[in-house]
Amino acid sequence: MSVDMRTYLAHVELINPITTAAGCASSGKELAQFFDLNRIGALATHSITMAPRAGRPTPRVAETPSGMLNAIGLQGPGIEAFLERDLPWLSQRSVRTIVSIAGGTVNEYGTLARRLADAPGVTAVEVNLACPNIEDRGRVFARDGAASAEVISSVRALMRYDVPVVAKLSPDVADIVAIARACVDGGADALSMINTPLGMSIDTETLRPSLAAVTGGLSGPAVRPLAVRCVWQVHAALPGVPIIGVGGVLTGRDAFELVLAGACAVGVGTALFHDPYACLRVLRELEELLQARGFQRLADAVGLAHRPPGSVSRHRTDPAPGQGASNMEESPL
Amino acid sequence: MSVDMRTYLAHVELINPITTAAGCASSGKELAQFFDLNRIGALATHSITMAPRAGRPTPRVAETPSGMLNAIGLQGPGIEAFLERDLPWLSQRSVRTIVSIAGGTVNEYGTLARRLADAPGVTAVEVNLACPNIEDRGRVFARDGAASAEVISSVRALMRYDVPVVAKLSPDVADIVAIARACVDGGADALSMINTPLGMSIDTETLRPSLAAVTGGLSGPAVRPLAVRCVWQVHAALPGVPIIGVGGVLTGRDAFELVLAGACAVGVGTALFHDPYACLRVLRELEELLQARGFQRLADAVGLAHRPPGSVSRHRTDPAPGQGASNMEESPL
Amino acid sequence: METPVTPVQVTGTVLTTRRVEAYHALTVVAPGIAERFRPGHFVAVAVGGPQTSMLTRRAFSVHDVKPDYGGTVEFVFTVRGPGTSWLAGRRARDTLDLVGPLGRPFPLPRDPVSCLLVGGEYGSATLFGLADALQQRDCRVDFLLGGASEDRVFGALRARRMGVTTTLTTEDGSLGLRGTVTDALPGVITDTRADVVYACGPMDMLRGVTAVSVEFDIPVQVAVEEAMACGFGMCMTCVLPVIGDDGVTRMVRACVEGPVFRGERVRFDDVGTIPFDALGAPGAPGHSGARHVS
Amino acid sequence: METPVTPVQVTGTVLTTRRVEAYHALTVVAPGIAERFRPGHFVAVAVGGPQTSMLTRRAFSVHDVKPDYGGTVEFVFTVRGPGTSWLAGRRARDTLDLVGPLGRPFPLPRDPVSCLLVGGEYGSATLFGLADALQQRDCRVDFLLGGASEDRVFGALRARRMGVTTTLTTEDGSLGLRGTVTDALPGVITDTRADVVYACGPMDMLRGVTAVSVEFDIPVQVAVEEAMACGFGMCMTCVLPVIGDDGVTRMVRACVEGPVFRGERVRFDDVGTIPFDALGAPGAPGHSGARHVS
Ligand SMILES: Cc1cc2nc3c(=O)[nH]c(=O)nc-3n(C[C@H](O)[C@H](O)[C@H](O)COP(=O)(O)OP(=O)(O)OC[C@H]3O[C@@H](n4cnc5c(N)ncnc54)[C@H](O)[C@@H]3O)c2cc1C
Ligand SMILES: Cc1cc2nc3c(=O)[nH]c(=O)nc-3n(C[C@H](O)[C@H](O)[C@H](O)COP(=O)(O)OP(=O)(O)OC[C@H]3O[C@@H](n4cnc5c(N)ncnc54)[C@H](O)[C@@H]3O)c2cc1C
Ligand SMILES: Cc1cc2nc3c(=O)[nH]c(=O)nc-3n(C[C@H](O)[C@H](O)[C@H](O)COP(=O)(O)O)c2cc1C
Ligand SMILES: Cc1cc2nc3c(=O)[nH]c(=O)nc-3n(C[C@H](O)[C@H](O)[C@H](O)COP(=O)(O)O)c2cc1C
Ligand code: FES
Ligand code: FES
Repeated sequence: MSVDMRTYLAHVELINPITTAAGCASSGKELAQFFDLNRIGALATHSITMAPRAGRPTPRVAETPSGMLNAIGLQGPGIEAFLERDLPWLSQRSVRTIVSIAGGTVNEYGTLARRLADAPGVTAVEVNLACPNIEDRGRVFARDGAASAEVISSVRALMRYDVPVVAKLSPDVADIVAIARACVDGGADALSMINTPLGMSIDTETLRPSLAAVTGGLSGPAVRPLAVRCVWQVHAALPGVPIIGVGGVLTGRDAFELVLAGACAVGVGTALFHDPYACLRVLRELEELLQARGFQRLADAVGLAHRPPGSVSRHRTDPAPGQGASNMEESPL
Repeated sequence: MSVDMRTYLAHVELINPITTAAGCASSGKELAQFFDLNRIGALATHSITMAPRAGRPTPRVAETPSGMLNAIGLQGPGIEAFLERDLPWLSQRSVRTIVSIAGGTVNEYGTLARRLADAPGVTAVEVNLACPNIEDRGRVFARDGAASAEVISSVRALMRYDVPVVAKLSPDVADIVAIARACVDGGADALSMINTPLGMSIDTETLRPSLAAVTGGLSGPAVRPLAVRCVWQVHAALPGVPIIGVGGVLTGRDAFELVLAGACAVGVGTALFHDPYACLRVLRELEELLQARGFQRLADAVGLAHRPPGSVSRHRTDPAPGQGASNMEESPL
Repeated sequence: METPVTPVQVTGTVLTTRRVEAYHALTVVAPGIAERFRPGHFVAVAVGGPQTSMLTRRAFSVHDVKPDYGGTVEFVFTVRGPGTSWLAGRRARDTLDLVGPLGRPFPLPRDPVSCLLVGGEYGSATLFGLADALQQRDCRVDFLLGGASEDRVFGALRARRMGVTTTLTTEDGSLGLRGTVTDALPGVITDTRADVVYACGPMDMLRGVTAVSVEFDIPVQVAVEEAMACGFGMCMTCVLPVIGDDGVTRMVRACVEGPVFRGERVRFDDVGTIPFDALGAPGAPGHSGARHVS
Repeated sequence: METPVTPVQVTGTVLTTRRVEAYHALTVVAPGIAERFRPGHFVAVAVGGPQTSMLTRRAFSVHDVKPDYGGTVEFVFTVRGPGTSWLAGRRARDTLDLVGPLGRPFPLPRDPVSCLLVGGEYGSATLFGLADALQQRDCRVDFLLGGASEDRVFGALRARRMGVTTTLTTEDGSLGLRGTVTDALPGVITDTRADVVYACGPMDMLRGVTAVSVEFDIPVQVAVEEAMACGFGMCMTCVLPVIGDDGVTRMVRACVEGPVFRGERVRFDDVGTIPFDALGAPGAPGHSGARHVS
């Protein structure tokens, strides 16, 4: 018997929990060479900015143990070209699309939301908060609860009511729960975590930083323990909020780990560079793992590791709570 | 020609930059089975607490990609037994010893410093700030500049003036430079970074957290990019402050990376569990790398990656600035 | 108790690989380890090769040492996770990085007493070196070996060759008596008039074997298996609550204070916890407020 | 330009491994890739095996495809870092995970013109498939191959067999002319009356070859090498500034828009920078304030 893999981002149903991670599947066309994008829960775009951006100079990537550093610098064609070319391409194919947006001011995020508000084919908007706030001496939004909340409420106010707004959080903060709470209070319908923590490597031949941009974001399996911890902490504190777990997912086991920690959807990023079929493989492996453990529905596994030991029933048949069951932490069992 | 590997922690000379990382060489006796501890720059003890501590329940460790999570919980015999048994054992053998201390209140750190103040054989005191402040609802000192500074100034005030006080910082903060600055303003003579960021993993067989303590500290090569970035940022902001670089060092190349970022000493932690000779091997490999690149002195490599490209002279013969040359960022060249 | 020997690190060549029922056995040329070996010792093996993502060594009891090629060490293992599955892929002439010998070996009786050696699954592997040493001291040796099924009982043949008697148990009854070694133990102790019991296997089994031995009032030495990260006493991963000579319970390291303990000293029911009366337990008088976040 | 084909992922068996001067060559059974191959394509190879810490694929030009075993692919490489050193340890019957064919292949002339193929070091590897295709179109093919020293000039023999003329250069003079291919290029263009130049090798060489070709006013196609993380257009790692048909410079991906470009379109002097006049360059009109921290 197959497992019911459906999940919800707020009220929006996804056929399964696997999404691409923002910025790791370019505009979608490249990935579509390998498989039909409708087979995954959703495709997250790279972060769309107002103007076209050439990004950072090369080298942009450095391999690190079980991970990589990147400083792409949000290269992209800008919102107009995105709306004219990339989004229609996706929406014509009915690809469920999470549009990631990035800005340098609260206003810019708002303007992006307004431009997206009447575009067809936007399944959800993900707000990439890992951008420096040029109005606050370049302090990164994601490291400041108040600034994050301001961005989210501006986006929430300007985006169509039926499109969920997802706040994408970074792990390099002292208290991820505080930031998550601020975003939810600001109107976030869901959270996505983690974005890449800031890292660096130095080339011991040239004696210079490996990346042209000096520092870069660390991704890949190396950061998975940080992602699991963030998802766990936030799900414990805010059990009703849907979480897209992202960070170091290579296999179905890894996705399952994030689900057990509290994620109702799972983003696959760096793994796509290694294996263009990673999303489908992770989906299949996750389903097999759930099946092998007697789960009938993905929803029943969300946050399950929070239950006290011994209380885990592997063969639930009772109906799960309405909203994607991400609040199972509170359910009795 | 061999490389002059001497380095300084404030005014204290170490014969070479390699130290063990706190908590990764137990009391030193175990490591001494493999080699003479006098051959490394210094041995850092596990963090010493006031009372004996049994630590956390097992499982205490989980392997993660290129790293591991640990929740040992500062198991140890307490300061009295340490002063009676472990410290004399080390000092009789003239092992340069960095005593790590951990407390739950500012007062407790102070008391530990006072107990160490007249003990012979303390080369430096390292203050492990990654402990919850029981007077501030368990908020971790290291995540709060003011609390860290308070601890450091209390320790500095009570410790013998000629014993450097090293503040050990954690990376999971929004602004490592702010914390570093607070510690230096509080009287820290040197900084050690990074302690382990908080991570977690879940056992997908038992559907429960892998560690009995649920979360644990992530160490090993996976976190090296975070360590390099922290050392880089702090060295750029505080070029005169000696830094012990710690985090994911497996090889001489890795140590060299931290040195180029600004560390004048390098701690080896998790690698010791894999290779009990890791300190000696890293030392030898680092020396070979320096030699191959024409360095005559380790000090000339400290922070070298900060120089603008092209300005790096590989064959310096001019005398370096007094204090271990960790302020080379500012020197003209 | 025996005093520990100094371990060494050796990069040895794999001499032979073989399958033994459900298990894999690897023989590695490692003279420095072989010459120091005493029964009960284990080795810690690096897995995954260069650029691996697996950092921690894997611990395996030494099954056999032989004088060939200056000294070889054999260990026997079951594939559990990625490290052991990598090991299962090693072939002759590959190299392997071992640290050993590690741990406190089995203490040997001074007099020629009757010894019952109890092994569960691959836990039996460590008992044959012990049997050798005991027989050299003119001890009588009997075996009681068990496993889930026939293919998981390790060393039945060799036991039959070495032991005065050999009793086998399987949970599914596919070999020997149906049940566990603990079930069979009282009968075997009586039959063999055992003066002392040595045991190695899963914690549950060791708990049972200890309980029975205590009932019979005969000394029991158990070699425990706790998850390890280093194997030589530095990381504090492998602790379990053990009662000291002074009656105080301490969280001691299985890798250096063990893996062999007197059975009745191990607080089996409290393994995986910090008993409230352990030295330095939270809440215990004088317990420090300090807590490391990790 | 040729349109890109759909790449596939293949776990193929290593058929043969061999050393060719300073290089290693691996032939892998990969029918899906072989059948789609056109000259200029490359493959992206996963390195390190299970549980490796190395996540990113390594890119290698396809040197040869053969119909054996349904289709094999050969690539030639030099050991640079841990990934290529792992590859150098592969033996026949090991498996290898490849994605390919990747990139835009070399455009082929419609008419039977005279083609000069210029290769530096292992860059020559990609030219032999091209030479084949050109000769099938009755083009004249000449070779100009160089390297630091004799053992680093790849494919001299095969070039001598295939080319009307073959000129070799080495920087140390150990083979052919002393100097670089760029030094020799004007003479060779003149001698061979080349109508078009194809080149593959280090960036510096491609810059030089392009400059000379432009001087001679003949078209030049270069296959560039930029550090890559995916190889199929998703990560935006491999960009370099290239002038489009509309005269606008864009940061384009070497892996999908390239690796083959018209030489004069590549802004070689600006590789590794974002030229101020590139589309979306910082400070350019309308450039967004947004900056991702990484
Ligand atoms: C003293 C001692 C002797 C042992 N002797 C044998 C033997 O002779 N044959 C045999 O098959 N196994 C033996 N084991 C168990 C063996 O160490 C584990 O099966 C093995 O480490 C699992 O590694 P893995 O990569 O397959 O599994 P994983 O679960 O991926 O291992 C991950 C991590 O957990 C540790 N770990 C997991 N399970 C155990 C365990 N049960 N014991 C110790 N560490 C563990 C590993 O060392 C590694 O660090 C022994 C363990 C100890 C402590
Ligand atoms: C289109 C293309 C074709 C190539 N063809 C060949 C070939 O036929 N033969 C050959 O020997 N080499 C070729 N290279 C270069 C080859 O990809 C690198 O030498 C190799 O990736 C180095 O891997 P490493 O693990 O040894 O080095 P490392 O430095 O450890 O590699 C670390 C990371 O950097 C990337 N990287 C490092 N150097 C390069 C580079 N020069 N180009 C691309 N990525 C790099 C790797 O992919 C990896 O992600 C080609 C590169 C490209 C882009
Ligand atoms: C090359 C690259 C580009 C990325 N671009 C973006 C981006 O545009 N917006 C964003 O929110 N996150 C971006 N990320 C972060 C990923 O979405 C993801 O949060 C992170 O990489 C962790 O997941 P992973 O380990 O699966 O890659 C990028 C990551 C990488 C590696
Ligand atoms: C098992 C273990 C125990 C540790 N105990 C301590 C400790 O007692 N005090 C401390 O300041 N840091 C402790 N640390 C952190 C290390 O000192 C070091 O900062 C960290 O592990 C990163 O370095 P590494 O990657 O080389 O291990 C411990 C780390 C590990 C893995
Ligand atoms: S395994 Fe490290 S102390 Fe025992
Ligand atoms: S290598 Fe990933 S886009 Fe080119």
